[in-house]
Amino acid sequence: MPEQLLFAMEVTLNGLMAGVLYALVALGFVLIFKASGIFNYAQGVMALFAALTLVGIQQGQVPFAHLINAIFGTEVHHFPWQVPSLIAIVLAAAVMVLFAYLVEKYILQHLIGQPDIILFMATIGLAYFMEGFGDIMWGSDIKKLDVGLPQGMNMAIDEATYNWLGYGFFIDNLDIVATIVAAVLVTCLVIFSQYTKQGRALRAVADDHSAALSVGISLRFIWVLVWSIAGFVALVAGIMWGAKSGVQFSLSLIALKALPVLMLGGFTSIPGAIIGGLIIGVGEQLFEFAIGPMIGGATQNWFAYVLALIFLIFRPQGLFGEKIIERV
Amino acid sequence: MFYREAGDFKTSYRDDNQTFPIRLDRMGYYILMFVAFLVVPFFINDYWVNAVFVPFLIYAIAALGLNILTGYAGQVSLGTGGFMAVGAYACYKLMTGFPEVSIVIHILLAGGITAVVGVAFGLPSLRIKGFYLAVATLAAQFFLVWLFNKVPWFYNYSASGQITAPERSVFGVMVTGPNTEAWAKYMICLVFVVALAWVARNLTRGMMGRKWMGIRDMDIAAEIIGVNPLMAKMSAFAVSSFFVGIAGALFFSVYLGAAEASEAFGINKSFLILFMVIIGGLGSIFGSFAGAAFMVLMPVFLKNVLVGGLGWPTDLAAHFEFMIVGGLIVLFLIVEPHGLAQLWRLTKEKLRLWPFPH
Amino acid sequence: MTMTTDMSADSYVTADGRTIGGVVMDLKNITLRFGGVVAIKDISFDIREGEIRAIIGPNGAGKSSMLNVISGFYKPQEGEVWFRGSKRPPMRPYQVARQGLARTFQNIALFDGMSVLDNIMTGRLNHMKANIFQQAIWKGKAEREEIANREICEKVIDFLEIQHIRKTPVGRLPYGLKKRVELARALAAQPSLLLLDEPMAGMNVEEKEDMSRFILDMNDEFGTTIALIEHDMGVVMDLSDRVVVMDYGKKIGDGTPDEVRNNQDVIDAYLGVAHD
Amino acid sequence: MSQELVAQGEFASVPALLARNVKEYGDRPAYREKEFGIWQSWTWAEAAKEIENLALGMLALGIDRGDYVAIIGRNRPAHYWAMVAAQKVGAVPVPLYQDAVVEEMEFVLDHCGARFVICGDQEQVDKVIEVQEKVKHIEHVIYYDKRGLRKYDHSHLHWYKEIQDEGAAARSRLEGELAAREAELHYDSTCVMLYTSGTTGRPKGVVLSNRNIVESSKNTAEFDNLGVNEDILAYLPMAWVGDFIFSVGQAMWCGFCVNCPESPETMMTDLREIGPTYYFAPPRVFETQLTNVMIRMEDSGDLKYALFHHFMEFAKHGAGEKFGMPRRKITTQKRTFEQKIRHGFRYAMGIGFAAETIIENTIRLGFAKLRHGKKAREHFKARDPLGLKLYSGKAHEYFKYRCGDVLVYGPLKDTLGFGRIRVGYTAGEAIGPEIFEFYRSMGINLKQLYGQTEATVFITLQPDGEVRNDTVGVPAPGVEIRLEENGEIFYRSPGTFVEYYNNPESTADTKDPEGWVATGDAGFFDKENGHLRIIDRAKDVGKMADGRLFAPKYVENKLKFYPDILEAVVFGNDRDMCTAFINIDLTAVGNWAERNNVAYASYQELAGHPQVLASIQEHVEAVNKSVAEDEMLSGCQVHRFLVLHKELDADDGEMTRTRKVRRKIVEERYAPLIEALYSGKSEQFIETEVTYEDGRKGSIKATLDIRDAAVVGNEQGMAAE
Repeated sequence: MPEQLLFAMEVTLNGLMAGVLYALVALGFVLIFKASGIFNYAQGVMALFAALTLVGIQQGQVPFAHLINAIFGTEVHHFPWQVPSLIAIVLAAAVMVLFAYLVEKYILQHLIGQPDIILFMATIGLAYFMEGFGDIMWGSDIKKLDVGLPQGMNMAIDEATYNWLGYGFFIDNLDIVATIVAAVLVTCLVIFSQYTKQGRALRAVADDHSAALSVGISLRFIWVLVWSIAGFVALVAGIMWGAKSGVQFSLSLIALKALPVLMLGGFTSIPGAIIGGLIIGVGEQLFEFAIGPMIGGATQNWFAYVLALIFLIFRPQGLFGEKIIERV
Repeated sequence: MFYREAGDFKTSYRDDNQTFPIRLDRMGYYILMFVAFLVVPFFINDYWVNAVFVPFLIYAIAALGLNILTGYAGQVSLGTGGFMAVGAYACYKLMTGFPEVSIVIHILLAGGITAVVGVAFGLPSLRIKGFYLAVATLAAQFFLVWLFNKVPWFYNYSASGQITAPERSVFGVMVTGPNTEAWAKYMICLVFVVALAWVARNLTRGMMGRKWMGIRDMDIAAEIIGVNPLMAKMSAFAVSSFFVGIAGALFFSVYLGAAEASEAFGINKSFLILFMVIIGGLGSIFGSFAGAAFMVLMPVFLKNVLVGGLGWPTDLAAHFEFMIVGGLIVLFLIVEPHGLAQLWRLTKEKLRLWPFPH
Repeated sequence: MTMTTDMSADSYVTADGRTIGGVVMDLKNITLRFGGVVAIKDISFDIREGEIRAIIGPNGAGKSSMLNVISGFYKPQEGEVWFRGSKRPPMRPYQVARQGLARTFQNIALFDGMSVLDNIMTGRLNHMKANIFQQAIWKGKAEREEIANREICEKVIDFLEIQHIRKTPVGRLPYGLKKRVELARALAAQPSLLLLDEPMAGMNVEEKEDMSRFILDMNDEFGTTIALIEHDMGVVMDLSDRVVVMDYGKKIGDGTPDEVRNNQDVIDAYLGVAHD
Repeated sequence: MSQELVAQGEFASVPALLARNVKEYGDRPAYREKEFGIWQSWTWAEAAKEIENLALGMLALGIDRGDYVAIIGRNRPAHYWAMVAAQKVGAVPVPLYQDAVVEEMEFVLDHCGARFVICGDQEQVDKVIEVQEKVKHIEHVIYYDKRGLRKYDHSHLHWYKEIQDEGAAARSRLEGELAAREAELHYDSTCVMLYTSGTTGRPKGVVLSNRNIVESSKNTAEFDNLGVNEDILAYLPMAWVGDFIFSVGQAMWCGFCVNCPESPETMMTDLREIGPTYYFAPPRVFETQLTNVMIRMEDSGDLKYALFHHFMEFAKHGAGEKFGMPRRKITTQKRTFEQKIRHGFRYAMGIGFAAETIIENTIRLGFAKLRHGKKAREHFKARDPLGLKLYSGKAHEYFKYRCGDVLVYGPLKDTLGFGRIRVGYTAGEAIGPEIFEFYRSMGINLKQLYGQTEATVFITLQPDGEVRNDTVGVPAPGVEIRLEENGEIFYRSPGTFVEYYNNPESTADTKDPEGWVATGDAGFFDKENGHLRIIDRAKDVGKMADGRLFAPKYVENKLKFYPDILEAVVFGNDRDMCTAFINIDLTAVGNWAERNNVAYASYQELAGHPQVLASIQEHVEAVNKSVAEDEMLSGCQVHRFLVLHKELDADDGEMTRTRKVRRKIVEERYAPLIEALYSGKSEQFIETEVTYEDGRKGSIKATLDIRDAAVVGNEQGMAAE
């Protein structure tokens, strides 16, 4: 078996892993879009914010330390304690729920009935706000996130493949964990939306707002709920990305990658989000591996988008999106 | 309150169609023009030019462009930054390629080239609508920026990967390059702004504008009454990109002097200009200016207050700026989704009816 | 006087003494399916110069689909559309519009972001030839055209008595007026065939009377050929010269109001939906 | 345009004046009409062309000298042209009231023996066709608006424009004839025939000669130095002499521009767009406008509300008269640079103070709101800007007025469309003092005149600067006035009409051989300023049973000055006390009811509401007091009154088209009520027949309660017990 092919296979595998992470972020978009028809640009920043919060809590940082120092000329930085990862995660999740509640109360409430584009803009504004807010709260320096996930090359696979194919695949444990977590998360979501009351309510709203309202489902509650879930998903994604490449601004940009993923998968379909994620992940890895070198590399920056764009021209509603029927 | 409209009647459709049908507005406009052309240039210094006037004027052009596409034709675009980059690099290549040709020509050509690129990336809009399109335009943004970074030909293989504007002059007055007079920068931008605003007004008030708005408000109906969607959308993309391209060219050659694609024309530029259009008011020419002014002045103001006034570290101030900008956007969308233009319209109505409420 | 609906005759005279010219539009064996559903089944009829032609039938009879076929929005799987003596090749709706068809919509399709005047001006777009550069310059051709067409639109505005709302954004208008503005937009196009999709849907009695008056006047003053859909039988019978009756996508009657009134199938069909 | 030229008869007719205008002001606007969204305009030259073509066209139709041409339609340039065209061909134009019912129209058309009728639109044509069944001598009907008329039989029906085209075509053939006929016109040939609305009995055709029209136009134009730059809005009925004088006589004499509204409904907006410089309106119009202003101000913001009242209050007491009035000849005279500077400076000061006022009062209002919350409006009074304290005396007042002009008067005038008025007149009946004061204090030069059709309007006029609300001014130029001992007013003037058409006897008993005409009004000259003061119609000035003077109109006007009283009819001739019918003003009272949330279902119910009756009673008693002051008229105090259950209405013949009460008819229709008023009953049932707008008839029943009103003075009326 030729070296190249094996190499390509490895790349593909890693691509799949990366794709899982894209899918994770995309999941957040889909949830919110389904439930409230809002295209939540802030999803990426939410991931960043969640990660920042997590780290902050974990390391017992003083919130707004920077600001306080600037105003009172004090020199505070950290509390004298560290918080165990698990509790930190729970707390961070709680913060995201609170955040969801605030967003609903102070923004969505006032924008009901506005055209989608306006809501979209609002989320962009929100994104900006959170970015600034996060930085002020926890400082803008790059942070190392470690919640005790296994890191580094997975020996088992390496050896197994080496013995079998005579070539050791390099696969990062983190990616494996991520994949598992994502899988679990998705299953949970599916179960939740299939077998719980709130879940069904959520689907009802997704299908038809007014109808849902008429049977007495509280839109406000659903929105808070869905934003909380999205927040939680963001947190998970944040942890994964953070662990992979440190918690920093770029995280919110990487999250933008979720957009082409969505375009492939269709804004309204959870499986779409996942498959889209995988396609993008694999696609850009392979492209970079095969074509990248010839045209100067770093094609990941745009490949996803262009792929999605070309794809859309042939199937405007995405892989799993509902068909758009035009009528007069 | 100040309006005196009795006796200000129209005896021809030409008068009825004019941009400022009310006498007072007309006078206001003339005064503004007078001040802009014959007063400001004499009292303007480097700080004001670089901090306020030039960025305002250039962003106004870009905002006009985006407003034509998004506000009038209803096609959301997040690729503005990318298109500005096209304008900038096209201008750079032309300036270096044909030094003897006037820079004005270069800038216009740069706009033309951007228009072509814009149309190319606009083609999907025939199939894709709404957010799908918005996201698709991100492709333009990232692809173009990447292109200008990776292909050395664009920056003439300069070591830094930057493009630097050579010195050029109009009517013997230096308008680009490091040692350009403040007023010269201001004037060249002003001229472009006025000319382009005039063009924008003409296009939007005529049949072109109606086709665009038709597509925006109800594309199917528009097609059935005879609007060719292809032509309408493509023309919108072309005109819009033309404006944005010129803005990019000026931004690089007159304002920055030296630029590097990813940081001068990154995704944030796209959003910045989108914000201008939203805050200013979709589908309004006045709005484009108001929005640009707002988004240019606010940071300056904040900087002066936070850093200058309270003596905070700049990075903290920067974060605050982010927060405030974001907050304001949301606030605006909640309070007045139609932006400053609408506020202005309402105030004017009130003034015209004064002292009556309605 | 007696009148004939004999298709071979290439002109006839109506009860109020208007002479109706030759065939403008001829629909031959139109069949339209949506997937499995058959919306229109093998329907043929023609529309003649200067007449008011009504297509009636209970809700869901396929009237609107028929209109959409005529205006080129739906492409029939079978059958031919002949316009002004030549077979119409498959074309996009806007191309059909350029041939001189104008229409209104059942659920109003005005451009809410524009003023009444601008909406009506859009009706003129096929008559305005200035290219984008001339428009950018404005002075000269563009402006001349604008003014010339504005005059035509103002005549229409005057005709439909909507002067007082000329500059109001259509979004603010009540339903009845919107209908009228839409009519104005279609009329401004000076179409050779005007299609009205339920022009009186959801109107009270006097609004209906106004609308009928306008339709008659239009046909009278400008000699516009009009094809209209309506499921309110009463109104149609007074308005139209000839009536096509549809039910479940099939044509069950065609002829003068009287002929149709006495047509057994029609009576059955309508008794079936007497509440309409 | 000096006296002798006229004497030589160079401008001896309206067509002659037209020719003059074409020569002198050829390319100045002569007519404008709001149509198709803009003000379509015609210069004098163009208008003359139109008129000439029409005239030629009518010649082609075979119109003869002395034919009568009836003109029915709303104010449109085309209709004015028709009048002049008729004069050109030696015929006599007879404008009719367009809202006249068929019977009225039939009488007039029959009486004047019109061969030609020119109609505005289908509506009028239909009426005329109906009339033609009885009136056979109508030969040709010409219509201007062809809408809906295509199917009519066109054997004797013509479209205005076609007639014009035919005329243009036949020019070569008929030019000579036309010129000849025009040349024949002289100073004493008939210019126009106008039918009086006829307060009593049948309308009479008043024949006015060119002399009448031209002279009175000239005199009064010079009196108010009207120039060629005036703009007027022609919206009053064309059949009314006033409109003929303003829109034809004076317009032709001065060469100023006549503007016609798009339709009666858009009258107010059109008024605002045009902003006339010379304006006439009956008191009723000003009244309703004032009511609207007050209503609209009610729901305006607290700040504006306070400022409005503050400055109106200030302007009332003379300030408006002192600083507000427009400078004479403003349109003709060019300002010097130095004047411009001064003007600019003052205006700037005004704006400065205005800004100050707003800021200051906004802050104070803020505190008021904090203290009183919603109730702030009651407790908050606006205040002058502090800056004004720097000035004192006249300067203080002056700048305060300028300030108010920026904040209140200016904008108000502008939104009402009175922004450019230099000369405004009102007449027809007396105008309420506070109404009159309101407009004048805003700086509108509103004046009163007294006149009638027989005098081609003008008998007396108020000169600028000598304006009072209770007099009607001094004799117009060239008018002599004589008072009989019973107070009746006689006049003689160049405007004195020729005769009543086909009606020598009534001509005789109105106009004596020396040309003195009885106005039928009673009045007297004010001692100190020699202005004429009108009491009432002479014949209505009767005697009470106890021989004291009975002047109902005098009392009625005093009553009508109250905004919530629309009409009042006072009885008491040959009786021992006065009683009255009252009509409430639905707008004013309805608004009052809304504010004090008084529920009511109908006019009738509102009219019968005890609270309403109570307030009306107060008014009546107040009036009684003021009437009692004048010894001569003290007998006219109203002892008992009732509020009618329906508005007096022209369609029921209770009023004339110009909304003057037809006393006799009212007395007949409501006999039982009058009966009850004098029989001391406390309520009375009545059933009245009414005519709806569409002509259908119906009837309404009501039981009205009758109130006693306190009276002043040493009398023992029934009210006493």
